[in-house]
Amino acid sequence: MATAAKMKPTDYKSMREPIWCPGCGDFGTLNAFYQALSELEIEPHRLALISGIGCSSRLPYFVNAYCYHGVHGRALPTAMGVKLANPELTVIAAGGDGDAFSIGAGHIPHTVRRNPNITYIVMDNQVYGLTKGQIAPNSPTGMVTGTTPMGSLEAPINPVSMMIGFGATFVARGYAGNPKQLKDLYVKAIQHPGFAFIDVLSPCPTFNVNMTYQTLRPQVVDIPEDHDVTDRAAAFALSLHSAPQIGVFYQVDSVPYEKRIRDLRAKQVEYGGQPDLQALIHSYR
Amino acid sequence: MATAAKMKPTDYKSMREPIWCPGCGDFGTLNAFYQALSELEIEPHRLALISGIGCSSRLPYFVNAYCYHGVHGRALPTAMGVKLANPELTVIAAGGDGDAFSIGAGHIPHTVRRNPNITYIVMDNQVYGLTKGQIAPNSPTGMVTGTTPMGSLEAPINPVSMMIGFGATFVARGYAGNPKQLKDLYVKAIQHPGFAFIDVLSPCPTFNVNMTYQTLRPQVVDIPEDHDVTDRAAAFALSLHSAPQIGVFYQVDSVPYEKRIRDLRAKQVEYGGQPDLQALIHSYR
Amino acid sequence: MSDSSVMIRIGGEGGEGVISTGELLSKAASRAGHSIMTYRIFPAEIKGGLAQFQMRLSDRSIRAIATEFDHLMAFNQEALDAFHETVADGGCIYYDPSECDLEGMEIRAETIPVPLNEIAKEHGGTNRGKNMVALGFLARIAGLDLSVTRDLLTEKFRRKGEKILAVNIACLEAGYEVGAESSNGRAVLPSPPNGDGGGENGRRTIVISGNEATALGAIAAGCRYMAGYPITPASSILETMSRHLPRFGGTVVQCEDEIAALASCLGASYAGQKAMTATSGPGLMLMGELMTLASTQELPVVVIDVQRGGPSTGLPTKQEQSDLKFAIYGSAGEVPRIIVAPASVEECFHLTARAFNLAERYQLPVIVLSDTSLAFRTETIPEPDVSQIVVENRLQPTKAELVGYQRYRDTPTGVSPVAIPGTVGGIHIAGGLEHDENGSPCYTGSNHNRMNAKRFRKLETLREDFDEWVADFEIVEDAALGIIGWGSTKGAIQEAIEMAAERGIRVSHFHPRIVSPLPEKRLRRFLEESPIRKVLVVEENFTGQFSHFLKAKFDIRPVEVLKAEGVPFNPSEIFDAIVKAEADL
Amino acid sequence: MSDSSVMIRIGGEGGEGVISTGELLSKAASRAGHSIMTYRIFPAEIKGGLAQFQMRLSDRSIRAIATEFDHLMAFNQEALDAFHETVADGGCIYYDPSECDLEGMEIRAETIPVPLNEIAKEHGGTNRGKNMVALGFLARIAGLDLSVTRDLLTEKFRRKGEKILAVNIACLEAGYEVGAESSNGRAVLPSPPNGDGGGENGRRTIVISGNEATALGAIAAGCRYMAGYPITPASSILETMSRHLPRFGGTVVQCEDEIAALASCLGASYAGQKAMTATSGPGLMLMGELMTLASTQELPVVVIDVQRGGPSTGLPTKQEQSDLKFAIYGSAGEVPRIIVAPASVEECFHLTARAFNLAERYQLPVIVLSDTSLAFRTETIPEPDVSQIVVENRLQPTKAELVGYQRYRDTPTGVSPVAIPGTVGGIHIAGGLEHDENGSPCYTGSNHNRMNAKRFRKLETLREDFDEWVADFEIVEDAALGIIGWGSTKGAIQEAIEMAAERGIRVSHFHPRIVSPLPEKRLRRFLEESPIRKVLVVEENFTGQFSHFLKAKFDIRPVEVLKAEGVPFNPSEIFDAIVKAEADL
Ligand SMILES: Cc1ncc(C[n+]2csc(CCOP(=O)(O)OP(=O)(O)O)c2C)c(N)n1
Ligand SMILES: Cc1ncc(C[n+]2csc(CCOP(=O)(O)OP(=O)(O)O)c2C)c(N)n1
Ligand code: SF4
Ligand code: SF4
Ligand SMILES: [Mg+2]
Ligand SMILES: [Mg+2]
Repeated sequence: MATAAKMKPTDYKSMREPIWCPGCGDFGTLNAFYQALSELEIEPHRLALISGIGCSSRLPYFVNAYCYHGVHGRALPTAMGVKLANPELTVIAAGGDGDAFSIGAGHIPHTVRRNPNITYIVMDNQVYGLTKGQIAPNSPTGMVTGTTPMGSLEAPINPVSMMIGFGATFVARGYAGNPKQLKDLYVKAIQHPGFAFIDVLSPCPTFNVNMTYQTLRPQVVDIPEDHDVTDRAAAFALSLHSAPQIGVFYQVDSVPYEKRIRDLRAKQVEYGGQPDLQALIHSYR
Repeated sequence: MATAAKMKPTDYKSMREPIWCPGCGDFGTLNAFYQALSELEIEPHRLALISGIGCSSRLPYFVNAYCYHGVHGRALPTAMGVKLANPELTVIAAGGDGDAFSIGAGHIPHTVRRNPNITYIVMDNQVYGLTKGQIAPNSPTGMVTGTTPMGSLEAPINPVSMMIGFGATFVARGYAGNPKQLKDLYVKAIQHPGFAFIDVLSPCPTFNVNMTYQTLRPQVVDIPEDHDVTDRAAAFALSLHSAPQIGVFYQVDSVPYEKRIRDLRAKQVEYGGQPDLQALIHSYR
Repeated sequence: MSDSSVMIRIGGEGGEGVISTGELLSKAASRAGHSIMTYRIFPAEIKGGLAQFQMRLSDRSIRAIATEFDHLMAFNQEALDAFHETVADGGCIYYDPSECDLEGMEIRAETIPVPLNEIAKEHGGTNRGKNMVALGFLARIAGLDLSVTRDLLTEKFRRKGEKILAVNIACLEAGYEVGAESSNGRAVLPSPPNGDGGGENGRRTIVISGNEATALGAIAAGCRYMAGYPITPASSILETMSRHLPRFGGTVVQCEDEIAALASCLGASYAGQKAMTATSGPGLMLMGELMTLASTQELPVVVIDVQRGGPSTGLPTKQEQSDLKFAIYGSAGEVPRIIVAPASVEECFHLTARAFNLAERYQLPVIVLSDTSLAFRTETIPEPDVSQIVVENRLQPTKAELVGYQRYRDTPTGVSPVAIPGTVGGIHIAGGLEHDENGSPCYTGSNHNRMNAKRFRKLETLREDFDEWVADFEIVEDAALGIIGWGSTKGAIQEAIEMAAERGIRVSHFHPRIVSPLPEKRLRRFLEESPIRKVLVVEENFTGQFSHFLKAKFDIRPVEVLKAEGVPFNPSEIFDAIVKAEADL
Repeated sequence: MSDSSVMIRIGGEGGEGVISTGELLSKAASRAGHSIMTYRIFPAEIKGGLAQFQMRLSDRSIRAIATEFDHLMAFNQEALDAFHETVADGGCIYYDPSECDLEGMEIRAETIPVPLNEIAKEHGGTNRGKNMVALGFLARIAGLDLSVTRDLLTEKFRRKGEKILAVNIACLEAGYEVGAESSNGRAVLPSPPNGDGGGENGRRTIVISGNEATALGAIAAGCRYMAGYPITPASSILETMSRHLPRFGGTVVQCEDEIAALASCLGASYAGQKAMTATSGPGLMLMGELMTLASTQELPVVVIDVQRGGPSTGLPTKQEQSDLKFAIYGSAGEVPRIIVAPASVEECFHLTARAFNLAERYQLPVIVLSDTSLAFRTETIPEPDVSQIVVENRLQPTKAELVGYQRYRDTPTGVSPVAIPGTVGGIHIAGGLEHDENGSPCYTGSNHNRMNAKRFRKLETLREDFDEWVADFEIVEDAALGIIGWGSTKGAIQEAIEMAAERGIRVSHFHPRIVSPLPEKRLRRFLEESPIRKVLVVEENFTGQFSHFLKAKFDIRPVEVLKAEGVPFNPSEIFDAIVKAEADL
């Protein structure tokens, strides 16, 4: 994977300038991402970035890579298709909490149980940014937005508990205000041989005054050093804490889907013989 | 809710005969359901049954109630609409594992976090019955079916862990081969003031030889009496056991969605005045 | 632009109050008895930056927007740079000298400095004060009475306390005074014909956007359940409903996606409530399967589709009328639906209300094809009188019909009485499998034929019931040209026809309210009774969608006047097409 | 039915081997050089119960099914009760006397007892043995050589061991012997013209279902990624691909729903692979949004839609051609697509392969409109020769084009070279927002016009490229009548035309392979060059969908010959329509 000349973080910038509002957490998210790519020395033409729709889903536009900006909520199955079609590529899906947990919610457990080697970055601002401020599935109960003028009535999703409930093999939370740690989490996630999920706290100062750098800074805490990342029940319990913990909650060994598919192909050849299409057709005599 | 004359289980039979294969677990599921309805003395015209598509989703046809047989995977949002439109009705959604956890997966976390007072019965046969035998999301890895001739490559969903991960307020598992307990679970679920989920092990002898009454009988165990149903982390740990446990995993108090909506209405009146449409229109002067 | 109207543009930093200044000014003008139409063009990105507001004021009724301005108020340099070229010859630019530097700029229009910041500070105001100065200034430029604007402010700021109100009024008055100095002789509007427009007597009007009107129309028709998923340009319908519906005893749910939204509406409708959802193209496509279910189950439901620029995510904040073919033909398998298309903000209210009646009467999904241009613009419209709104409810079984009740009874109209859950004796199953009259699955050919016929017969019944109302049309005597349009293009077409009339070209105009099923009888009369030799079909899409459906039904081969550029037709573009068609006759 | 064909029906308990008996018999007949066509009608419910198999055998090629039978083999009473009335005059019923009781039944046809169980037991066989007896019996009835059938069994049971094979062969031979006794003089087929059909020399044929042929055609075209979600009647495409594709280095994924299936296909296509999914109406509707995205991103992908009876869940196991309008018009916003419709099992193979070529060449989604009648029936078809299959791949940029690479370059054909991820210098973004040639979002009117024109231009290019191939047509000299059909109705139309010819009525026939974009030039020639005075459009739906599109484009007002009864046209129904149209001329 290493290139001849070492890639600098700025080499991963595309020619397009981010269109986010000043102060948007996605800037921090993006910068940490550049850093991680550079540290991993991923060649841009072997990197595929897949996203849905939302402010955060614009991230691929700003990265020097093969990019795919699809429709709302379908980043995961798309990314899986890319990975299975060409396992040589480093495949990363990125998007917002609405894209991921609302309209895209149905795809998550299935991506988890297939476990393809892709990394999923969710920029979690607890609000719909692009559509100008409505509740997201992870907005706290009572939050006032355009669609909840008297406060929302629903309990928020806890993305981390949910992922551990699904049995994901890598679950972490990062924070756009801690770019160094965030970079490290990206590196670990991309290196994880399977589906890796990172929930990134990434404030939307324009539409969510409840979750800003100011409110987050005193709240976030690192996951205790003695937490056993291979203990699923412990990881689940940890995810229920009220203060947002950042770091890796859970990580276990896993065989990625594309590897299991490769093995299946070999098994079919063993069982059914070398591929010969004419012979296959002829067998329908 | 009580009727003048006590309703017998057979009073809940509709004029249509079940079309299931001989030996299908859904018969047991249905019978226990009749029993529960009779025990709760629910009036048929105040009962609404909502389903999707699948062998199991045909269940409403055989019940003397207002029924709705929609499209594949949308039973939950439909049932929510029914309940919110008429909270007087007892609303029950029913269907198969494919309908629920595959195409319908995206609706589950959101129904959970809204928590309307509806009961969701999933007839879990670990296979797609109606389409003649393909893997379901909860089929064990390695299962051989029409679409997985060399065995499936995916890890199964654990419906109970998933529901606890989402934060559902009532989570249970029943077994079509234990109709008495199953009836009790139905009764508890329907009485629970919020969203109640029951995973019912309901064998498909036609397409799934791995999970039959024969294989299940020696495996199923009752949830230990000393299990604290209000301890979410413990319920989660319990759900990870390999032997299928039956009983209530988790139940906590909850305020149903329709009640919170009622309160919201009162709050809006308090804030915005008595409803007067002409005045509202006039305010756009 | 005709002389009697004035175009004003305001530009500045997003969040600086440009929009609220514009909104207050337009309300004041409306209360003074003018007609107004305002509109906004958003970027597809969120990014702060430039905000702008445009409005047209007139003493006559306004039917379309215009693209050249008589007055520009620039709060900052960016607005000045971006917009000075849109000011017409003889127009005027006002700018805050503390924010703008004209040095080196080539500006055709006259420029007048207005020290907004300075005046505001003098009167104790800060940022909002500045907007009030601008408001006062522009009110004077537009020739409005100070008192109307002052009353409006008083209403608006009453809740905020005496002090804030006083400062704002002071700024307003100061701005008005400066305006008086700058306005001598300049494009001031004549006095409106109904100066008492906003008052308790005379013509009552409101200023409202298409999306707000849609929401209120729904409430007026008895809608008590709305579920939706945010999407530009439809979100504000969901937001408006959230603000008001619960107070009227209703329920609003922001769902996890469009599929859940429509599914829950169908559940609510099954339970007896009037339900609706609102979306745009991408969401509408996700609803295809459930729309088809609704037709098969014969459930009333209203789906508002606020069209935007496609294809796919396309031009998400821009204008296009390109969802028509999907609305009509977006079902695998064959089901009837009804599609209506409001032609103005006023129709957004009334046609949405009618959509509920149609849905209830025929037990079908009704799609309301609104669009971006209607959604975001505000207009002066006659205040709808709630007591005049007709509200229909679905046919319910009589006692006799509840004996051996048949949910899908095959009737001469195609409509069968439907029992609401909770009704004793009305138990039935609403299903998407082909069923017999009892609702039991039935797959015979004869039953399928019968049920198809029953379902589609409802559209025939509709044609009979609504023959008078399905379309607006104006047959001009001896006109050799006829224009057929649909939806929001109506105003521009009317203005174009007026322009043509001034040149002596006569043009008839047909504008259906129900675009599907096609109003065949009416349209045939339009085509056959009048001596039209050439038909122009005007629509804002690339492929000529309505034209396609007309060609399939009628022996016409129309001239297709199409525009798919993200912005509505300018009347002059349609006028040009008329002139060309007339020359080719 | 013409004399040279024989219709056989087998009925019995589900799981008893009715289907496998029928499949073996049809294979044997095919190997003997006959043409066969088999079909099944499933109940929509799973429930065990009655299973049945129907086949038509002929020494000439077969194009349509028939509904009256010459021979019925009833394994049990249920089958006898259900089917005895479908046996034609002069036909014959065979039944197992140990299972059936004829007492009190009114049966028109001749009845012959065949003690299947008894004979099987005599020769050491149990349940499967009974099927072999029936197979042997029917093989003799059909006039097949014993050796062909024996060879087939040997191939099939070789793996199961000597002993099982011997028992089965013994049962087969015993059945054959009994058949010899019963068959004297009865409707036995003449010897086939190419007795060596299945051998290594002569005409090589295979017996295959439409769905299997679709799957193999895809593999032949280079498809290496399939994702799908089970749905009747499309599931067996996914199943066939699962069985074979991995061996060819491909990937098959059963997804969580149709949306995920198509999304992952688009991902795979973006990564450079040929990808497809297969579904039916309800699933196709869920794919609408992503189909529109694919057209906007210009990604090749093939979507097989095996149509079934609608609307909604409708008649899920039955025949209907009612997804056409959705396939063509199922997008909000405006995008080009290509729709092809195979007319036979053979075309399921070849047209699916061509669909991939079209998708690759024009970088568009291609929908293959198959249907239930094609999906489930098996047919004798010439064995496709893999070496003759043309395989096309998408246009990739040259080295020079990779300098300042523009993904969406506006070209004369509308097609732009596309770089596959992994290509140095080809980095780009594939997006659903309107974009400029570089793929950057761009919302100007001029760019939108340009990109719309570019995308739709590909359809013009297609019309030029494929003018010769878009349709099959047969112009009969001096025919005053013309029939236009599409998809699986072709065979029935051809038989009806032959029946008409025998009566002296001449009819021309146009049957497009590409149903959208319409093959305008060809169709115009068909309509204008020949002296056709009346056009009949034949299709299996309720509303006349293809007819609608024809009417919008051409100045014809056809007679619509429609059937929506869950089963395909019988040639005689079309013949009747021809006779009536001729009388009305
Ligand atoms: C099918 C569909 N429905 C709705 C939308 C409108 N939409 C665009 S982005 C978005 C949500 C944005 O929220 P999130 O994913 O959290 O991203 P953020 O903008 O907050 O980064 C919505 C609802 C759409 N584009 N497509
Ligand atoms: C949109 C759509 N996709 C696919 C189908 C086909 N289909 C019907 S039922 C079913 C799954 C059945 O499995 P499950 O829900 O587990 O029910 P079971 O038959 O096992 O009780 C599928 C895939 C459909 N009806 N609609
Ligand atoms: S709206 Fe919020 S999420 Fe979107 S760019 Fe602005 S700050 Fe970021
Ligand atoms: S196929 Fe399976 S699930 Fe369906 S009715 Fe038969 S046994 Fe039950
Ligand atoms: Mg967000
Ligand atoms: Mg199942």
